[in-house]
Amino acid sequence: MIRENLPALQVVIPLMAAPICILFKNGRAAYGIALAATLFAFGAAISLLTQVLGVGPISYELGGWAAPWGIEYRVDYLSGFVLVLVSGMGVVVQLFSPASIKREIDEEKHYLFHCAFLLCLTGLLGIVITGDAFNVFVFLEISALSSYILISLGKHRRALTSAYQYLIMGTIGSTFILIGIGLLYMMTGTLNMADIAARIGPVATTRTVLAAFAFFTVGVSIKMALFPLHLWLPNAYAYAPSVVTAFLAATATKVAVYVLIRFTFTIFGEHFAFEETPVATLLMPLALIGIVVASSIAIFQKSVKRMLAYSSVAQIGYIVLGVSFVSVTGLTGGIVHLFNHALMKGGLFLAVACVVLRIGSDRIDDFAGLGRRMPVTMFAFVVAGLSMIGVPLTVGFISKWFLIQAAIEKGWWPVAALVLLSSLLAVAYIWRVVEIAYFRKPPEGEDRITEAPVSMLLPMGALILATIFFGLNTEATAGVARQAAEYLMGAVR
Amino acid sequence: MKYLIGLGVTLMAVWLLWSGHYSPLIISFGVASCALVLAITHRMNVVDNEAVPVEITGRLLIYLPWLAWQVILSNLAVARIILSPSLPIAPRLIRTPAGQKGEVGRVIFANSITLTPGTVSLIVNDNEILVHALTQEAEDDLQSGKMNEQVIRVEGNA
Amino acid sequence: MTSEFALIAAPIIPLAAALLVSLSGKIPNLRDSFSVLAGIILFGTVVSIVPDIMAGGRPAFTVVEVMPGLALGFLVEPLGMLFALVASGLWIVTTIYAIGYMRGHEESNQTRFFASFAVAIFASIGVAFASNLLTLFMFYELLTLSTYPLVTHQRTDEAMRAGRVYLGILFTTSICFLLFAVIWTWVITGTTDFTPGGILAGKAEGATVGVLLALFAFGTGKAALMPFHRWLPAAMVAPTPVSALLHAVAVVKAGVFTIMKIVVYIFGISFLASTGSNQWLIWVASATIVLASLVALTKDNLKARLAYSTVSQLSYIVLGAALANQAGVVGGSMHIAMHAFGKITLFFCAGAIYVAHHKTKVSEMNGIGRQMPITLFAFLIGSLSVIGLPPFGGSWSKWFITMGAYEAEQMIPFAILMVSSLLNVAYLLPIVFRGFFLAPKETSDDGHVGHVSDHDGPSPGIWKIGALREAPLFCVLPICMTAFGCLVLFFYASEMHKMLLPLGAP
Amino acid sequence: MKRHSVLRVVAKLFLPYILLFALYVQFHGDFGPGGGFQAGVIFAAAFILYALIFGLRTAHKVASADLLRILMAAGLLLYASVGIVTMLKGGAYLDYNFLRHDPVHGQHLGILLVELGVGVTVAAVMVTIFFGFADRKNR
Amino acid sequence: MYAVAIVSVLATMFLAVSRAFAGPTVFDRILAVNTFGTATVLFISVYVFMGGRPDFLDLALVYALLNFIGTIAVLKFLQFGNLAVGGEDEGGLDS
Amino acid sequence: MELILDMASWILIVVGSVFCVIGAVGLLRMPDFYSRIHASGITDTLGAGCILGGLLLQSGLTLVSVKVAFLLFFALIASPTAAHALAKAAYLTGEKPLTRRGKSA
Amino acid sequence: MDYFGLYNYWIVIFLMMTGFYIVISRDNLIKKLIGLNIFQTSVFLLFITMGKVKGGTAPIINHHFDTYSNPLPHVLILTAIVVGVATMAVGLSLVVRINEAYHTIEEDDIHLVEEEP
Ligand code: NA
Ligand code: NA
Repeated sequence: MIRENLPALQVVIPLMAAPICILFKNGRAAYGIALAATLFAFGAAISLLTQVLGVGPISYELGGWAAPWGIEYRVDYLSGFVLVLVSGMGVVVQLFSPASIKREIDEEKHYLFHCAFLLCLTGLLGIVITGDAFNVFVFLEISALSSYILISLGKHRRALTSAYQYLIMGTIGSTFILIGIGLLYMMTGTLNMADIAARIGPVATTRTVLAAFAFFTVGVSIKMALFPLHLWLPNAYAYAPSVVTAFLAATATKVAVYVLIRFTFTIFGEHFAFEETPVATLLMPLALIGIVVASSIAIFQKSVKRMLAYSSVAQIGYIVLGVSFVSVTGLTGGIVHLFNHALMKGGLFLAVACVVLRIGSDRIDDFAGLGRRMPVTMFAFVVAGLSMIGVPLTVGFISKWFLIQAAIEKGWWPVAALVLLSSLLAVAYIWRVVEIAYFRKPPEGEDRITEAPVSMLLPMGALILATIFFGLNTEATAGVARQAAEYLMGAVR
Repeated sequence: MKYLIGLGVTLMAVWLLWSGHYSPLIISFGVASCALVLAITHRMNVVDNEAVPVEITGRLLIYLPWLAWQVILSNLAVARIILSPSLPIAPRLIRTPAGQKGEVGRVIFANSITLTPGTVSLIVNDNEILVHALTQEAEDDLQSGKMNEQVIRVEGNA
Repeated sequence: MTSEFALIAAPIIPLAAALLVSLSGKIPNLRDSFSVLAGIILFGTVVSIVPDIMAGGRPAFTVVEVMPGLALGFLVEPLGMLFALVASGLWIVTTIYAIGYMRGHEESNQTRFFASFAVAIFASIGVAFASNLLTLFMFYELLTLSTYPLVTHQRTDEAMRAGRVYLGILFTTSICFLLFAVIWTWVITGTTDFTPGGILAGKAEGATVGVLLALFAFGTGKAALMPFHRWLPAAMVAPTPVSALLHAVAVVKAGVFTIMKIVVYIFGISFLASTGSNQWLIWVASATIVLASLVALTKDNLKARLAYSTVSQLSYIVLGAALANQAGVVGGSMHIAMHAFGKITLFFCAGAIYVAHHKTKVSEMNGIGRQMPITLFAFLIGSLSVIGLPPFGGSWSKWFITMGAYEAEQMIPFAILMVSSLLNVAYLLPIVFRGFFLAPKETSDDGHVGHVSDHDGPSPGIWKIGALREAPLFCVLPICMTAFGCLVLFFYASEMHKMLLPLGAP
Repeated sequence: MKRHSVLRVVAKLFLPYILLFALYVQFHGDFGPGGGFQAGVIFAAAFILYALIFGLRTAHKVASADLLRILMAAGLLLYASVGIVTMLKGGAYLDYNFLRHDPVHGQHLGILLVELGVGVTVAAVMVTIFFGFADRKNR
Repeated sequence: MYAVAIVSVLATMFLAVSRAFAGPTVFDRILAVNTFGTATVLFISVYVFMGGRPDFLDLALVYALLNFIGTIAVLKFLQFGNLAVGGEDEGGLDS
Repeated sequence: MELILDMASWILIVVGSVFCVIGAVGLLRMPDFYSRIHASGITDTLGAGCILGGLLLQSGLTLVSVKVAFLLFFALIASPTAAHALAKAAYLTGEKPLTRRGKSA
Repeated sequence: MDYFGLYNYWIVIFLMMTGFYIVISRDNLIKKLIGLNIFQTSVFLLFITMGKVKGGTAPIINHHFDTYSNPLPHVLILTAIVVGVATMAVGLSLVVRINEAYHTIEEDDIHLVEEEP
């Protein structure tokens, strides 16, 4: 019973858990519920991915209606992979959260946090699992609305303005996406992605479909904070509660990228997307400029969260770059970096969350001497940071490897060179923190600072271990990513 | 109680008119809905003579056509003003006596005043209404007291 | 102990040492014994592999396969064997010396120092035994990272600045060029394994080979090929044992080792020579040899002078590799060891002089030989070996490199090698001359010249017997050992040559 | 000055019909363009009108925050549980055919319950949001 | 005929929007928005008849309702700065 | 009969449309807030009333017509109420009406 | 319907631009939200006026029973409206809290307040 309905339960369980959290209105009970639901989602995701790897893509008809009319949930290699990523990060963040939100969120709002978190998770999982274009929009909004709430829970009042700013940008983005979907519906008369893909052929060259693609691309670029549409992100990440930042950074923008990949490769088809439209000539330069500019801005930030936020903008550039190669290797690189970046950026933000818990600030200067005071946390930061730079043994290296391989395969030397150069920018901003944390004397009287509690260190440690593990064993990441890439590239032909 | 029953009957009638589906299921939904509405409005404490003017309904129905005619007339008058290039208005504030005994009556009077363009009721007091009138004619019409009397008649002796 | 076991044990030993050192930070004697002990065990372990290699064995061990054709693994071959021997052997002496130096100098953060030191050796062993480019690259970067705390040990603004230059150049070159070259190689050949005869033959041609070689050569910033040599003099702010480690033991040797290894096992010397792409590298190396020597002449600061000397000497090795023939490759490889012993002796001496007299400038060293005869005598031996005069090790390696240039009919580099030796004489021997034969200057007597020092009196452990004023025993002992090593290597050169000969096999 | 008689009387007059209209929309969802959402909005609108005219305190007496919270959650749960029940009965998620022996009845019931869940939730959420706004200055 | 109605309703909406922008007082704007709302209700009604989907009339009704309540709410907010006060004893719009 | 009803409904719709626009024009032309209320009243009463009345005739005696009737009923009560509330609020806030022409009261 | 079918796009585009313009040009946070709402509304309008979908399939849902029709566009608009309302609600509640925190809802003033300390 559970097994055959897993695709539905994947979304329904966290969705149901959210109102139960409200019902209890008690932080602790809500935590238990949220954790249980998240764990379930993780288990379901893993089970689904294993099924897909075994027997190929799964289709599930919601309400038992046949695909074009009813809503279809569809799990293929890519979505299975991203499902595992999102729910896995959910578990890590949930395990991490109690101690962190205790400091950063008012006690009476804890249940709200868990509720919004579950809704956000629901939305993200829904986006990934659904095979219905309009459903994507609905889930996109569920996750977006709950993330506005999550961000606004931050202690600083600027969390409010940041959430507001994000709301404006996010709504414009999703409205664009909605227009794109609506136009597609108009031209094909269906909302089922596979169905649209099958019917788009004869109308592909019409202006309406071009407009649909343009609207869609702009909208999703806002959602994933592709440079220069990233302006909402730094503030949102900087002022949100630390766990929220970690979760959003690891999942939300990633899922937006998923939507981009899904639509361009499954619905429009890479031929249309990259040859009929000027998207290719636009996406890659934007990605590259984004990588360089955002990384450079990151170097000059005073707040570590902000710095990492700008780094995220840059990293999205890498993922989009991978996609814009339109080759199996490039797409593999993009997909695998989507996963890898989630691990390391999640790890970095969790480390910052530990620091914020203890010193109540994320200013770089306040990190002085933390290398000794919070050795585990800072070690985690360093490892994840090295991964961000792309040092071997870490996942970051694997991503860069693929991206550069893709560039070399295509003979795009400057691109390869730029990717490598940008690693140096990463060195610069990561190293600033490391230098201060390890090599600068802490201010007087800061002896009370101790290591973060084990309940936070363990989930963070898990991410860091994953950062290294998947840097050594790439079968589960690059292997699946390649399968997904081949499937995506081949599915259209 | 009188009002509750009156409201219940009206609600059910309205439901049937709206619905158009007369299967037992839907009708039972209708009954349940009416009951729920009654319960809620009762809890809200809004079921009284003001909400359910059972006593005056009949006379109200006679008043309405007259009011409609007044509305048309005043509409024409104001429309003429709007369309004339010189915009011949002479706005003024006036007090007009309101002889109604009950709130409902006074409200009907005030709304009737507003409903006829050319006059707008501003403040409703116990025995008079402050009105903004657009022209001398509108003022004269109102001050003739016809509408006041008509509404008093609607109110009856209740 | 089988070679495979030794191969697995070799990296683990320094790693364990790093752990033990950090844990025993509160008890300095225990901590330092761990360091020394680990050094001895490691050296023993490495030596135990030698017979197998001499017999043609190639012990190997794969840790994990990251992607198909992309693994993390170890394999011992003659060149790596040599480098491992040098690194592990000199670790012992350097550790002993560092103990004396750090204690004599009452340095802070000694635990971190020795722990980083052990990690650096771990990385060096990893570089030495790497079985493929990926593994090599990884340990290469780890070596950079682990030596950063050493370079910036003083924590002064100057040190931090130097640290940034150090990281900046090494990371920039390795990430932008070396990594690029590694991935490119992989894309071309589908492998990164070091294979006798190279892997590029038949897969790459024309300009690609030249560009790849450039990427590898300049990507290996640790080889200090001009114009990417700046980090080396900058890193001189570090305490002297660190300089010794950088120059003689681990860092720069890892650089030239990498170039040598890539030339031999990735390009393959016959393939490289056949393409002619090595020509430009010969010229760059030759130019670096001369230019760096000239710069060294102008430096008054002793460590800076030695640093530029190193830049120059490293290019001998690169030149040997670039010649791409048997004599050049073997000679270059031998020079890794020969220069290591010579240069470490020189640095030890510089450090000893600093510890005992707080003198850093060549111009202040008049008459110092009278106070520190042992040290200065060792300095002389080291200088002679670096210059390449018998009966010291350096003479052999330089001989082979020169032969290589001759065989390759590279007459101008051949001439440069000759001239360069004269330049070596010019910047090294005057120091000895000053020390022994010139009268000390009045002003520089009481030791306030050293820019790092805030000591008023002599540091603890300084020998003072009459006019003698030598550095502590822990400093002097290693100096004697390495100076003696220069001599010993002269006589063991044939063994070394025999071991390295397979490198030149076509 | 006297109370605002016009608004009060008109509101009293309208309220029952607005509420009824909401329920009408709620239960005719499967025949026309109706459904839980609009019903919820209309229901909430009625309540908001009540609160605007008769004051927040009075409105709170009619529907307390706790009641709203429970309704909110209950509606969502109702929605989701219908799906769970269909699964328990062997169908796919929200496959109403499995709700009853007779599929037509099953669909009726399924849609009805789901819409009801949505309606209750939407109404509760809207009112809560309104209270959230209106109440803030008082805290 | 519907077209005539649609066009004039749209014209009405346009004029109302102009007044909303012109102001000058906030009450002018509210009035304009209210008129715009009435026009919208009419628009929906006519459009629904035109398209042959009179089911959608409910939409017009809902819109009218919301328009009314919205106007009251905004007025109250204007008068008191919030929506909290009001009612028989607190004197809201009722005062 | 059908034809007459149709005719009547069309006439109503056209008349309503005209009054709608007249009201809106007045909304623009009138010099102050209070006089604008009268203008908007035209749209709200005769404009809306006629158009909805026309639609009512169009739909004949069906369920649809019931809905239109309700809409009409609601509009005719809600609009004056809203207008009154607005005027009262303005008056209480101190918004001064123009009296006669151009002079303030 | 044809005479209307052509220029509905222009109305949609006009509304969209208006909304967008308000969002970017206004300082007042509430006005921005109103602009956003207009922006969204334009899309609903687009959907409503989209009319008959090209090649639209008759939405008979179940192969066994044709009891229910599936008015798809209607559902879309409706859902989109729900989303719009929810966005408004969250946005407004944010503005209320911003007003409490900064005592202003003018963006410029907020920036000023932020820069002070
Ligand atoms: Na991110
Ligand atoms: Na995000």
